[in-house]
Amino acid sequence: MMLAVTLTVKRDAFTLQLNNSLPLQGVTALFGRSGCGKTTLLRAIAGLDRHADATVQCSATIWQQGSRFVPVHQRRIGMVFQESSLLPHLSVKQNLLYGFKRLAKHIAVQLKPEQVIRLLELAPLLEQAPGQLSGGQRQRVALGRALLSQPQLLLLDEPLASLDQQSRSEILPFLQRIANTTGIPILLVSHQLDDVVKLADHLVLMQHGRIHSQGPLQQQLLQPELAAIGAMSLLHAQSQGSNNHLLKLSIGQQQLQLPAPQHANTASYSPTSYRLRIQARDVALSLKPLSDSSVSNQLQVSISGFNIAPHPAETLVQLTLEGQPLQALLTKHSVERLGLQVGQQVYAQIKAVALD
Amino acid sequence: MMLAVTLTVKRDAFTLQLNNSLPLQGVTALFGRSGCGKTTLLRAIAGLDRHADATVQCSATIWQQGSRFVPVHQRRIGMVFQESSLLPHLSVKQNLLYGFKRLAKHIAVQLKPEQVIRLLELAPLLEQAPGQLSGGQRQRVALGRALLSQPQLLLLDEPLASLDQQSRSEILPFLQRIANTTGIPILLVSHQLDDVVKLADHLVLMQHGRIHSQGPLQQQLLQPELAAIGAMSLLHAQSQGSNNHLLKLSIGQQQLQLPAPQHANTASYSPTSYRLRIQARDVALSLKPLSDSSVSNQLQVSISGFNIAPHPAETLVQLTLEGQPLQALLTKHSVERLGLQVGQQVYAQIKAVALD
Amino acid sequence: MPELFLTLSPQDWQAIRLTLKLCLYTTLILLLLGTPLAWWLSLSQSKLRTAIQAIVALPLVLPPTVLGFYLLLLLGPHGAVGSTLQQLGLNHLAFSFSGILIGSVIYSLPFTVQPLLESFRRMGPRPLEVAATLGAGKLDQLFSVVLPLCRGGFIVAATLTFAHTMGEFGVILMLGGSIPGETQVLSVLIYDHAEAMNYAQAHQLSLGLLISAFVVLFIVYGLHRRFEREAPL
Amino acid sequence: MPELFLTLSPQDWQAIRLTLKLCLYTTLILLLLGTPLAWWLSLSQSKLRTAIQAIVALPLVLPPTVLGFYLLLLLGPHGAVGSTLQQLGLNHLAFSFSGILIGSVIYSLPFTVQPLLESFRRMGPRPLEVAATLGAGKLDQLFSVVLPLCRGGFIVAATLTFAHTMGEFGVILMLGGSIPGETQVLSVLIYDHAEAMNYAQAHQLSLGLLISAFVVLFIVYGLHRRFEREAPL
Amino acid sequence: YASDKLTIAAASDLRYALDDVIALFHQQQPAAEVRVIYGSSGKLSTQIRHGAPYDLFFSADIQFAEQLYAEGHALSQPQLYALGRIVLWSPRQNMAGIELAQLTELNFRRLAIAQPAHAPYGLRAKEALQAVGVWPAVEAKLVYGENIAQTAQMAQSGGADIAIIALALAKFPELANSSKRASHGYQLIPAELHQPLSQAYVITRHGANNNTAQQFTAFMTDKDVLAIMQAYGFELPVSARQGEQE
Ligand SMILES: Nc1ncnc2c1ncn2[C@@H]1O[C@H](COP(=O)(O)OP(=O)(O)OP(=O)(O)O)[C@@H](O)[C@H]1O
Ligand SMILES: Nc1ncnc2c1ncn2[C@@H]1O[C@H](COP(=O)(O)OP(=O)(O)OP(=O)(O)O)[C@@H](O)[C@H]1O
Ligand SMILES: [Mg+2]
Ligand SMILES: [Mg+2]
Repeated sequence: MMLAVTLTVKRDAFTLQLNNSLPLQGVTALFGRSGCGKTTLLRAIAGLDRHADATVQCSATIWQQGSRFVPVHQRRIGMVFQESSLLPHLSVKQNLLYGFKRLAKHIAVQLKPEQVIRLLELAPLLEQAPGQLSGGQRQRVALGRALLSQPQLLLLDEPLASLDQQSRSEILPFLQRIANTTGIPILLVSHQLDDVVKLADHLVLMQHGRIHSQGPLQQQLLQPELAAIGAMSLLHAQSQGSNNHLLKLSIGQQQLQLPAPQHANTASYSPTSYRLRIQARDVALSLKPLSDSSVSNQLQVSISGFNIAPHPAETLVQLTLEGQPLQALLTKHSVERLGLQVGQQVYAQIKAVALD
Repeated sequence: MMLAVTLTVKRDAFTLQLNNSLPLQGVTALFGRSGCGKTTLLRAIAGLDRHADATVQCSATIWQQGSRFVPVHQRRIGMVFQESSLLPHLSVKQNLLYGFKRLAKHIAVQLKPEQVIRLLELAPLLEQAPGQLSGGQRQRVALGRALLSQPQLLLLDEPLASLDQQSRSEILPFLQRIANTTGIPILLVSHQLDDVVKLADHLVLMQHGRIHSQGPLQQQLLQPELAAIGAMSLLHAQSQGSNNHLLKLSIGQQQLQLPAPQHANTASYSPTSYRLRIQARDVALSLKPLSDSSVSNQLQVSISGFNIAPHPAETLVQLTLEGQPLQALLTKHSVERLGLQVGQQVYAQIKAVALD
Repeated sequence: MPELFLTLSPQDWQAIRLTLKLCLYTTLILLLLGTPLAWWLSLSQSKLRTAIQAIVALPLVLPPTVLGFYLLLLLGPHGAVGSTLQQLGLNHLAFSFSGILIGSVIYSLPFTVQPLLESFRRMGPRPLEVAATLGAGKLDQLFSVVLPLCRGGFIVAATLTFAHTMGEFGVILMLGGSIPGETQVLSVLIYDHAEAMNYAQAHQLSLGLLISAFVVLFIVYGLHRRFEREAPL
Repeated sequence: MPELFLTLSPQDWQAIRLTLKLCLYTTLILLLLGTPLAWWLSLSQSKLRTAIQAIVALPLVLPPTVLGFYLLLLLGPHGAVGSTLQQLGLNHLAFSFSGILIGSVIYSLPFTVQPLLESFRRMGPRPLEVAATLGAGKLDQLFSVVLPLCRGGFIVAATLTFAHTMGEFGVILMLGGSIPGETQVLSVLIYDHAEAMNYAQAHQLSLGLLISAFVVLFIVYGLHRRFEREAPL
Repeated sequence: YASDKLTIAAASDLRYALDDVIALFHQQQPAAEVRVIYGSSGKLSTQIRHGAPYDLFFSADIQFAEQLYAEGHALSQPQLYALGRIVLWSPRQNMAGIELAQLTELNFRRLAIAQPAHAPYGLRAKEALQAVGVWPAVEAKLVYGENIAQTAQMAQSGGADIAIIALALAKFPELANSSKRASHGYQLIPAELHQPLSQAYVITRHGANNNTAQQFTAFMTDKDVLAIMQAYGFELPVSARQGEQE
């Protein structure tokens, strides 16, 4: 399942040029600086702008090619616009149900209104007018509305930009679950690398109107472009059960213990594999295991290389942990002090881990 | 210099009730969940909404009291609205200069157009219409416009929400410098605790239409409400000079070494004191100093208490470092393993530090 | 007040009914014709559309009786339209209700099209884009988005059209010939009374007209305001 | 085409000049009066304002000659206004340019106020709030924000008003009496030519009127579109 | 003050005749400035009542003039100077020889007359139709013009098949030649069938001191003027005929 896009958009000082396939599976994040063309791309995919000579193919369906152009309303797309876009003459409830009520009979309802309203905490707002909502409330309604239209593809243009951390941390896993359980692919624009790493399976890096690189999140995180923002690694780990709120995980032969994730609605959801997000600056290295430290997770790794870090006093140490890439950000001073070398076996102290 | 606000706003399911003074010095952050009344408060301060029986006093000037009501345009306020608010009939340049051109003769120009345009990277956009900008570009223009009106008070309602990390990390220090050098106080709404901690001197925590607590950032960070989002500490340190891109800092008797901050425009700006932001999860504790670890900053601290952490498997350890509060997030397991007790002297390994 | 209406003659009542019918029909027809026309005008930028927008306003600049005379020529038995109708075995349209209806429609066209056009332009593309992504087709968008969002524009268009048709008599007089029950609308009747110096009757009808128009407009604008307050744009 | 205008008599030219003057003055006065009125109407929600909005539309529902008649009663030497003026040593206003100007202003008022009002309402409060935070006072906001942002509304208002004044003759004929150079505007003249069955002259003037109105409207709408394209709202 | 500028308000039916009269007057008094405003008698007299700057008022019906005089808006007694006549006219066929009473036998849809409520020619047409007893039969077929000129236009356009209009108009070339198919004979309606259409003028209060007004009223009895009136289908009243014979 791929979304194949061939597109050229020329504007005064800006050109968008693409000839790429994006995966239609799980969450694909579009990441790039302001003005690099993310919104332009989403609009072209949705069919909101019809650019000459563009081709858009969603799985087997050709949405645009030559004179063929499937109109927006037939593409079954759920879109959250970057700017507030509630229909001002409808109440929150009417906005939420606008797409839902228009569903053809034969379309199976995977996302029920009650469910979406509960999760996005929209119940107290249902009768309000869009003009009476706060910025974050508007965004939640727009997201709920897009979800309820039971789309085949979700295009989310910074859907959480004006949400507080707590709302974010509740909505993100929900989106992930939607992608996992309903199979609706999500194309997500976000400026929060945090959110992207939590959610995305695939990361598309855009730069100046082009797709600079794309690939599975774990690989993409090694891109030096991202190091500038905050180098990070992603580890896949297997669950070994949990007790006393601690989750035991294994990566190959090695073990980790982490606080178990605590979502209100995870009771029914205990996956066997986890993704661990580890910031490079949260990884320390030592030549032998440390015993009297609070750091409980120490993993044996081998040094596979040294990369330039954004800061001249630092080095990004590339590690291999049971075949998976891991990055550590150290000061050059420490690297010298410990005499680190490529191929050397060292211990990585992982202080902080984010789990999904 | 205080902003004294007495205000009651009653809406269907929401009541805002305030009787507080906010400091008019440096950056004051308004932090609170979506819908808690931040925008409502800013609008009342700006005079955009006139609520009955409200009192707003800015330093010695009464802006609203009884029948007295200074109209918005006489308050010399710079406002960045939460939603895009460029004047659609004006070009970017005209938008930027709208307030600037209306300045009375006697007002000293502290922020020059060239300076603002350069810092917000607006030069290539000057002739474009607002409708031709990306979301982030619009926000930058709105911010620049507010700055150029040489306000006496800046009200920023999530001014950086749709900006990428890089733009953010360039604009934030700029805002801080404005607050420091021009003396224009900033009231900032943000959902990014990161940004708040980088920028704010004073933190106002809002909850359900009330001010829950307020105070200097360092103290406010100990509020358990913030621990839920990510416990954090702030340390004030003195500069001891830098060499080889490494900055030497002292906190009391103790020393730290950190990669020196690298802003394009720091050449002329080398402060003698720094603020160190340290996430509680980036602090590890050990009973004695570690020698063969990459962690180079180890500080002697004493344990002043144990707090409940959001996760049941974790504990928030309260530390005192040369009289300043520091927090460490450890698993209960580690606390037990190391046998940590109140009053004990331990070594804190600080893996990651954010510097402003 | 009660006596005011007691003294209305059957002829007056007939004219009132006829006027209401004409105004209602004209307004409805113009909303039906004007909405797609204004919609089409709002979409593209071509010269042709600018020209058509200008043409729509042209009937306004001619004195009504003169316009009426030209329409009479057109709709009468020798005119293009009238003669075609006659060849089809129908009556030509001069001096008939259909005739004055056509006249009113043409004459009030700009009052419908212009406010609608402006209203559509100001709405901008976003609400329609939103509706489209939520599965609403063009027609659905018209009813579920355009109509409610441009309600103000429709109200302005409808009230201006209705009122203008109500007061207009030049075109109608020429084209309709003041036939009681068929083309003698209230404005013509009031004019006749005034010309004949039957001032009492003219005043009475005028006053009645003004009061009822006021009541209707007051209610319409009041309701519109209430809506606006409830769902501000 | 050139011959078309060669055959215009001095009287025709005089009427053309007078018409342009009347339309221009009426449009300007109405924009000056209508803008604050519409602005005021757009701001509040009170019943009084709804009533005034309804009253503004009332002149429309009366047949123009009847309206002209009432205005004659008011502005003539026996009327409240006219007699007051005479007591002040001035002339009453009937049968003067000032008189027909007042008549046109009253009669075209709704065509100015309604589109402006709608336009102001749709603009919403945000642009004004922004301008206020940037130090623009009320009047400054009017010129730097309202006028350019509601340009479409102003154009609709101005063209409808101008065209309507151009074509209107009922009020003017009654109140002004077709005095050459003073109140004999083009519409009255064309009407007169048509009545006199001087069809050649009537046709010629009508055609000239239509063509020039078309050209003006085409240019105005075309420019407006160009602006809109350059700075879409 | 005395002014040489003369403004005449005249009923529409005088349109062509009065134009010629003024032209003639102008030959004799080249310095005099005369302008004329045509309209319905009712409207013109209303305007005079409310301050219209008309010096002379030529009414299509003496009643309007008499009323003005009675109310003090006119200074002179209304002066009768001609009688109007009405004719049957059709754009389709030559009406010559067709009597009013024969209307019931003709196949037509619409008969145009001026609005009897306020137009003198309309009222006379109605009287004539009633006098010959065809009114009830034709009433449903009637369409009404605002004034006699508009009535003629209604017929001229073909919208109305027949019209009852002023003889003065029927003689006007525009109408006489308006259709190529037939030369349009008209049928004079006997004067006995209706009240006389007494054309009368008065000097208004506004024209009280206007020398030209005096000269023009005097000129109205000139025999060349009477000839013009007659040529346009007006009959001269007894008084004027006496003058003519002198
Ligand atoms: N209508 C337009 N006309 C001309 N240029 C435009 C138009 N819309 C966008 N642009 C330009 O195209 C570029 C890409 O815009 P786009 O909105 O796709 O950026 P983006 O990646 O979504 O940025 P952001 O993260 O700030 O929303 C920008 O440089 C913008 O200035
Ligand atoms: N015009 C209004 N009428 C009624 N209720 C309103 C109105 N505007 C806002 N509210 C409600 O008032 C509360 C506070 O809104 P406000 O916009 O101040 O929140 P906020 O703190 O700025 O939130 P966010 O971070 O999402 O922007 C919300 O619950 C909102 O629903
Ligand atoms: Mg964007
Ligand atoms: Mg807000």
